[in-house]
Amino acid sequence: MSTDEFEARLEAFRGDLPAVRPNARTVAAALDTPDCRRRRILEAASVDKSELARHLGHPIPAAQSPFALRRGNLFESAVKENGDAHLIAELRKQIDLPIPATRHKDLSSSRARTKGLKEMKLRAKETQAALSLLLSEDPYAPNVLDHAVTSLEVGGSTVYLEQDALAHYTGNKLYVVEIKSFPVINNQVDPVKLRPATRQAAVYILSLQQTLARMGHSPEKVATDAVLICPRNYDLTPTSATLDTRQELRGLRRQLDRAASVSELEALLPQGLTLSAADTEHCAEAVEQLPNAYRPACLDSGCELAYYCRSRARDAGETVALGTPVRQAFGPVDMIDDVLAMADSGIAPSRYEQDLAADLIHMQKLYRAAGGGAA
Amino acid sequence: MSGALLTALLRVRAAQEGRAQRAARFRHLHIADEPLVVAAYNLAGDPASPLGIVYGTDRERPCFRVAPEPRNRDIRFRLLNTFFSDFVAYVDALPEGDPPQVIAGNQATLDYLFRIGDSVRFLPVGEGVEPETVLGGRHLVRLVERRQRPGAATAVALTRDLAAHWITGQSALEDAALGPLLAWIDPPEGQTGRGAAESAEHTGLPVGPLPKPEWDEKLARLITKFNEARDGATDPKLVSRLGTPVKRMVRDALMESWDDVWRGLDLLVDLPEAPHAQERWAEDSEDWAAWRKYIHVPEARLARKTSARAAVWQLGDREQAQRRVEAQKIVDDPLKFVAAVADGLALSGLVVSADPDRKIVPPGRKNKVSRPLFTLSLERPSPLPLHTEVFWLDRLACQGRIVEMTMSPPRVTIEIAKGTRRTRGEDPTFPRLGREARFTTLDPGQDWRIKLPDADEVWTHSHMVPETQAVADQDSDFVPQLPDGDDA
Amino acid sequence: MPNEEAVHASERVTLELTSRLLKLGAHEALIVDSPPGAGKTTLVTRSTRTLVDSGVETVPVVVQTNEQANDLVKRISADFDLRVGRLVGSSYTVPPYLSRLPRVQIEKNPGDFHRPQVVVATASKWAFCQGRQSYPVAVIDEAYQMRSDLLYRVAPLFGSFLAVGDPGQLDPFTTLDEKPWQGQPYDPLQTAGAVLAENADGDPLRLPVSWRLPQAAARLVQEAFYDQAFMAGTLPTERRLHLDTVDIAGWADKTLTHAAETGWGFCQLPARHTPPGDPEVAASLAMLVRRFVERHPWTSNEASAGDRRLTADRIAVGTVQRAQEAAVRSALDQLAHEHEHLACLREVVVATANKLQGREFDVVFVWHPLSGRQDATEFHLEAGRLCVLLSRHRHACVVVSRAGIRELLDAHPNSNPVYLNVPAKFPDGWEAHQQVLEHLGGHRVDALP
Amino acid sequence: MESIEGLSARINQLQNEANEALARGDVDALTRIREHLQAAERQRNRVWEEALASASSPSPPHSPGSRAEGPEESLPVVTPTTARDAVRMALTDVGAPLDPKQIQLWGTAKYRTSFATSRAVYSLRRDEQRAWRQNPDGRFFYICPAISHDTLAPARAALTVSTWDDEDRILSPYTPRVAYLKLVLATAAAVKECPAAGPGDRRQLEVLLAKLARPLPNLPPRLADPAVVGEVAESELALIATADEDIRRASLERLAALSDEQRLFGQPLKVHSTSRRHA
Repeated sequence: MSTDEFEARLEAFRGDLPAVRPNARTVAAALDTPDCRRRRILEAASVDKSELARHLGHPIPAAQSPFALRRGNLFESAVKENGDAHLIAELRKQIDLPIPATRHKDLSSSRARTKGLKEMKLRAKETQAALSLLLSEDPYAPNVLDHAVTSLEVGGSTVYLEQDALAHYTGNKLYVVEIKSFPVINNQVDPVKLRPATRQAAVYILSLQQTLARMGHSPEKVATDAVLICPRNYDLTPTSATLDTRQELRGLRRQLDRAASVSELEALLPQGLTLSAADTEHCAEAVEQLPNAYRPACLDSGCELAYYCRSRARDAGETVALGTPVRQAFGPVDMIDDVLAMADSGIAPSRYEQDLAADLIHMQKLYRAAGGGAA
Repeated sequence: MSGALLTALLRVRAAQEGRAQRAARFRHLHIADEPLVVAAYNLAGDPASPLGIVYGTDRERPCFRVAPEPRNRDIRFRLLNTFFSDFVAYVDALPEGDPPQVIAGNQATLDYLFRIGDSVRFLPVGEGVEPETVLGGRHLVRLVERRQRPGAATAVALTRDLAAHWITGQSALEDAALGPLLAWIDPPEGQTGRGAAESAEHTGLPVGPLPKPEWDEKLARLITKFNEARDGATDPKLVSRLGTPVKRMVRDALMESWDDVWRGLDLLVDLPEAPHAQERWAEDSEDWAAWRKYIHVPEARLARKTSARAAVWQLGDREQAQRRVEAQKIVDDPLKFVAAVADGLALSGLVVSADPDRKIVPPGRKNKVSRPLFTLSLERPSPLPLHTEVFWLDRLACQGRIVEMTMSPPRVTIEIAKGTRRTRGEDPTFPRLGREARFTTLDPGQDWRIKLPDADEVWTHSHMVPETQAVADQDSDFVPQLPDGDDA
Repeated sequence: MPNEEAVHASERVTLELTSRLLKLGAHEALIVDSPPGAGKTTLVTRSTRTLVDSGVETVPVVVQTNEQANDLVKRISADFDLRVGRLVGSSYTVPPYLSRLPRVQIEKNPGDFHRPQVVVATASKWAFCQGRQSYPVAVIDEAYQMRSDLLYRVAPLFGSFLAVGDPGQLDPFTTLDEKPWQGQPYDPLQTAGAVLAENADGDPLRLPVSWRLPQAAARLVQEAFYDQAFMAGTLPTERRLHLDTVDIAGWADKTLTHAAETGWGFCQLPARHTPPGDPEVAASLAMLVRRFVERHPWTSNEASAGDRRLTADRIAVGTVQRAQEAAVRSALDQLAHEHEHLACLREVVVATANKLQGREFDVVFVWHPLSGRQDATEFHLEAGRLCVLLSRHRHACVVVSRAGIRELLDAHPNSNPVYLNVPAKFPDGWEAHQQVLEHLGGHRVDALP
Repeated sequence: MESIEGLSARINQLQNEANEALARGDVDALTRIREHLQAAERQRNRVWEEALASASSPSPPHSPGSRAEGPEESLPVVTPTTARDAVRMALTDVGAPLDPKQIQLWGTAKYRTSFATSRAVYSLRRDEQRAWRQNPDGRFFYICPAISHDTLAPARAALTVSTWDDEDRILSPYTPRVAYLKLVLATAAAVKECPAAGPGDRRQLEVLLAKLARPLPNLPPRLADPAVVGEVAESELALIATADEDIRRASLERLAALSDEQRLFGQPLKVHSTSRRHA
């Protein structure tokens, strides 16, 4: 089956649900659940999963508060005002940008100032023109590119990504700059915020490498260290740090190779399956035909279907809904009722679990004898 | 037996019964007579811009402080100054030798209080910053930082401590929210834990410090109206008059958090206190007394970063404290003992042969020494390997080693080497034939004080000296301005 | 005769080491990174000799465990005629053979020795005799297994260090949450080797040869776990493992024959999620060890002229969790109990990776850390743990595991902690496991339960 | 303008230095010398161009942003009363294309005006072009967008005054940095000149100077000493000013070929297949 035949099949599968374009955040978020084939198919068909979740009766709470959005924009403008003054200051610290290398180019809108996908394609072409000028070692080529747009091949479709900034100087590598508004307090950052930032940096770096490869330059010219600029302590003074993204890059390449293999995706998509916004019953059935890999970590992985998958797992009584350590503790016995049957009767489903069953009985006896029970 | 087995079994049991299962019969945490309960809401995105804070020691008389526009320095510091002056008053009113105790709904609130304290504790007094604010900030940071030491009780995060005493029927990740956790431990009549937890998730507001994005949308409209109305003015009366709609909305949200935190605290207080909890609280008092003496010296300096020497001491002290707390819990609480057996750290069995008066001549020694011998029959083969050191739970001074072990029938023979002499005129007691005997491998005994060389003697770590107290490297004039001409 | 190139390479490094050692100034440290089985202990003993000959009155040696200390004292008193002091903790019972060794004195505090040329003690013991006496230079063995908070407490005693260690092994750890120390100027959980290297000018010296690992193992271990190259000390043909050719037990014997020839064996059981103490893997390991002993193994290698029977105490079974260790131990003891000719199975060493660290055997059977798991935690994925298990053998290593590890690795999101301004940790556990799995694929034999 | 002989001598001398650096393998020196060499060669090429096209009267050499004669000289306005005035005065004081936020900062600090908010300045741009179309000579001056040197399209956020020479209304890749450094210098100068009390009292200017100075390299935070800040800004400006001028002048010829409106307000936006290499 050729790619566009498969593309049509995905289109049909999406039914009347709205489509959504992937961006750096969604591509990075998918790294949290590399083994969930339901998420991979839905994202390959660019289904709007939050719409789908609403239809299935388990909407995901909105993610971003208006104050956080505003602070993000406020901080980015603070970094980029006065001709990227702070951005250049931090680049001098992190990648020893030489003093005269401050040739600035703003790619935030294309010359034709169109809208939507056309605009992104134009800006991508202009970015490539700026990059080829830069890499031809022309002493006057702009070397601090604002809002460059690079493209990334995700499962057969091209995703256009707007980067905060790119920086380069002759004889050195091309650096991706990421501007985030979470603070660095006493040199420490909240890891819950740092991991997605590192993954997004990896997505930008990979898209830059692919863009360079398409232009005939070696991807080695892109540094795998990203420059992170975020506020220091309690106000908006910018500070910077480097993020080593090699491990995330490796995970991302592995994920994208798998997403790209049409044959594998095709095997996952049952023939003639379609989603329909109108009739939730049919919709739920259709989704259930796609195997998932729910675990509690899905709730923070940015997958809009997490609450839906959780309620199905809880209804079915799977031990994984209680956390992966609980599922791991009972080996192959992964249903709540089976575990309790084994704990109460001491009968193991197979000879592998004999020791386990005996341990459970003994522990339950001790627990009850010591006064354990419901709250 | 794998360590997580008992917790896993209790989670499965709780999920099936629809109620949390007990993980402890005693509360391993001392609760002060009048702890300070705190709940707060912060402006999303900012590290330390408090929208509103509610605090107090009496459930009926909560103090509310709301800053309708916390990004404005004057309005923000009006809230901070009032809160910290009340906080310092609370600390000073405590009886001698009794450290303050802060009760918060979750660890995120404690971390947030740490950030609030840290954002003020290095500021120079003046320009709208009261001395109590700086001092209160230092006290608050000290209390929350102290909690990083295992067994300390100066700052209580209810989600963490409730989850240590009950096992819910949901995953540990979801235990981080107070509402669902309370729903599992104490579900309302006729509701299962799951049903109550899911409704708490959807209808209830989070306990803080991060509000719900939908709630933020409504609040954003009110704050924009408030800013337009005051047009840059920050005079207190005007701010409080114009800010009433914002205040009412924040107050209602905080009221919900206030009730939830008290409900969680009641659940903890209902449990009888474990014997060793009082001893650990005494250690907290000692530390607090030393801190009070140090901080009131005028030239008291605070390092913003921990030095190599402090880090080494901290690591050693906390590892010792962790070992001692784990050991004490096993001794205090029968349920914790069962968990230790599941973890392969303890042993219980029926004494089938006892020889308390056995005397032998150990190799290389001349005179006879008393080495009592006991054989226990177990229900499961002993997880403890040969030669493991064990302590008898009923009298910890009675210490010995496993000298022999058989698989079927599962039996263990223990030779007692210490605690065999008469002390203070009483004969030593030993496990008796036909009775159950319990042994633990963790020694709750006193550990030695950590003595460290002076910093300048340690040439291997000399290149790691932190910056000393940075004099308010806070950039006061680069505070987040509001766009389009609003004042800072 | 051993591999020429290896001998020259290691002599070159030894010469450079000796010259830099003698030029070591005050408050300076010379770090020597050594791959597994590169003769660390020989290096420590010879350096002690060099320092004594160069006029150092007493050379203190800092080791990590009492066993290491006793082995070292035995080696020094056997190889050199030096007066050795063994410093012991107050509650430590000294093994009898130690006090019978010539020129060895055992005391509880350093002042009681009379003119010792070498004093050996564990790091925690040295930490207690602060400031009593200061020595110009000291030797640290296993510097990468010593935590730097311990280094902080012993540093004032010594003027300078020769620190020898294997960076690929298991790092020292803590049961506490590591977050409070991140981002601080000094993280006490760093290893002593790392802190000394940060402080020293010039790169660490690298021992280029692993005398222990056979050719087949050296290449894989180096690629998967070390960023610096090293080579095997023996030519492929030199070191032979011989088994009786009788071949009755199917998959077990097939694996053993293959392992004797190639140095690697990989037994794969059908895929199945199992609790940690998987009885079937334990039974397979016991069967392999039993057949190995029953086929009267003997070895010929470069060191000894004639051939040598491989005794049971030269065999080890490495696991990751205590439950697995207990399962294998009881299976072996059961066999030893039922058959007299298998009584020697009681001497086979069964231990977790932490306890196998720093030890050497002729043949090692490994319970794969990820066998039968549904998800990989950081503990199971740690590269150091796998490296210890795969680098203890002189002749052959046989890995036993359930199928399904490739799918488990593919499904694992990268969960390594991310820090600001700190390069990603090398070697990465996930990467190392993939490389090892790739390599073992070529040696696979399917085991039938 | 340096004479042709001086230029050729300097070029040969630079070439020898480059060869020595190459022999020594000194890469840093080589890149530095190469840049000076290229700048010198470009100057020589331009001298040749001008010699060839000597028919048209050469425009008098002058420094960028100098006050061209114009009616406003006769209207000495101390404090701006309208947004247009505030923009013109900011641009003229600093002498470089500024973006609305910079204009607003300068207006608030120097003239205590609060009406030149960036939103007001954005809407100003559209009205100016419309007013010019209706009656080109209706106003003494018009606020125009700066013109990108390669595409001659109007730049998104940089503003200039129509009375300036064409060369000063062009935006090269260096110009945003040059404009920032000139804003720093203007603020430093204003702090020095400004008496303690005055229209834009000194405190506001010092706050602006400290804020602008923070991203400059190796300066202690919150320093508001105009001399030190001025010196650092000056030294960096010296490194890039010539290159900035070269690039801008290179586009003069192409700009002159456009219609009057396009010369002031930029070329309409056509999608260029390939960007023509400048100079």
